[in-house]
Amino acid sequence: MIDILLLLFLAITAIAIVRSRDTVTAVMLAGLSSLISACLFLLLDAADVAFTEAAVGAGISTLLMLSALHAVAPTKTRPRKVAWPALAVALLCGGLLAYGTLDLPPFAAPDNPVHQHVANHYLEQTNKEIGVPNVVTAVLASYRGFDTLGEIVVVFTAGLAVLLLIGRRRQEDQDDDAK
Amino acid sequence: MKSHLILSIVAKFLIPLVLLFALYVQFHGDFGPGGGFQAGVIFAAAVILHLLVFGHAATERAIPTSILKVCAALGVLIYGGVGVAALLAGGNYLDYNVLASDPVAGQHLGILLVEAGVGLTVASVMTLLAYAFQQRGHNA
Amino acid sequence: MLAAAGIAVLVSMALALARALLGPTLYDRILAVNMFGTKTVLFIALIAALVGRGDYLDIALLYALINFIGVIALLRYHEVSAKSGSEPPA
Amino acid sequence: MSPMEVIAAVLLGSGALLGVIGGIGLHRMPDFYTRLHAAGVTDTLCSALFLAGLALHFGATLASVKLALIFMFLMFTSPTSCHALANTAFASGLRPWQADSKGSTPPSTP
Repeated sequence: MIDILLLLFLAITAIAIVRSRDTVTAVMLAGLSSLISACLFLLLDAADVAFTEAAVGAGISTLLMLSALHAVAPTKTRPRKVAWPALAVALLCGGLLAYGTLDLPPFAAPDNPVHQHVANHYLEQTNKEIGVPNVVTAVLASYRGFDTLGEIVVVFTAGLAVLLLIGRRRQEDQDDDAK
Repeated sequence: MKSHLILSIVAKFLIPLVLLFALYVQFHGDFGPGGGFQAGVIFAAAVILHLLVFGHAATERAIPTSILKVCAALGVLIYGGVGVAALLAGGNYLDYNVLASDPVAGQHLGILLVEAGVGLTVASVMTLLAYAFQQRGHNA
Repeated sequence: MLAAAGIAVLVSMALALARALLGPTLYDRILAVNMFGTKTVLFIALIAALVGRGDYLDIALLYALINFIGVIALLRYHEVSAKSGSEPPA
Repeated sequence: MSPMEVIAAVLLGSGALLGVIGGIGLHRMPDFYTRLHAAGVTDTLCSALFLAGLALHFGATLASVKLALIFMFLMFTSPTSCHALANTAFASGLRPWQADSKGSTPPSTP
């Protein structure tokens, strides 16, 4: 019951984000929707995912988006015209995805393929092989160490790219000021 | 908001606690929810609070950009270095079992180092981004 | 007892969300988002009590801090943009 | 129910009630500053009572310490953000609505 109510909140917030004419409001509501998703993840017993969603989605990305809006002048108005072809494409895609879920195995059934593959090995052997109580950490840092290395390189590269794009301009502006 | 006395007092009190909480999340990740990524993000959030309340010059004096740039690369280097260390010790890349005398201790050491690398890189990159945007805003 | 309190928190979350969507000024929205965040902290703490897992409280603790930083950021950046004269306060 | 549970239920109930009252106040009040009054004042006491009730539910464990920490953070951050909000709103030119100024409809925008 609670999840349905939270999903309703999420849907209302998503529609409000699309309809808001003010970028600051949109960013604020995006932070709210992340927070509601974090609650939903928590209800699904995924504490680590909820933690990440609250820290990254509701926290740092909202902060960074606000500071990015501060760097560019925030736009206030936008045409309220409905783009019918885009709406049709979005509805079609959503409908196809919803149709696709009909073929998925039932939610949380114990004989689902996802529970038959490596998950059992992780759950049963982590304590013996790694000795870490939190299985998520063991999977992220040890069993899937390569993936996390990839992630961290992505974060590093993205930061490098932003600094190359924005940091350089700053230097030139300073030179212009000096002249 | 430059002259908000209440805000700056509360921020002064709060920032060390947020940094402490970030360290708790970093090193408690083995036992509860959390880990390097989240800890880095919380650390960066604390720095951003400092940036918002005390301005860019004060934050730059506390944590200079040059150090952050080194730290961002250092985190990736630590992560990759653990992998190379495992190679040199006779295992596969990122196979922590060979890092210490017994496999479980090796895994503990490996996870600790790897999480430290992740936290360092994430915290530095996020702070650098906030600095960059803040400077652009002052310029505009 | 916990379930009834949970329903009350959800009701106040819904009221705050409605105010965040209705506005009318940006400050009303920020106030409502702040209140929604506080209520969510309470809701997460309540889930932790219902499930009986104390480590969920880390998330509530985190959000109590992040919420404050977010509100300060909203105010700070909005104030700067309002002062520069590029737009009137919403 | 043990006396502890009764106290916990009373605390939780009054906290939840205050939360709902704050939410209603957010809609019933005519302008921003009165809404700030409704939400900001109830928010702090609501979370204090609520977290105290939950702490009694958890008993003397690490969880209660964490609840006390959350309470301490909220106790500092919630009034501060309300203060900053009111200050910024006033500085940006939003004036409080007064009953004798114009009819019963509050100004929606400054």
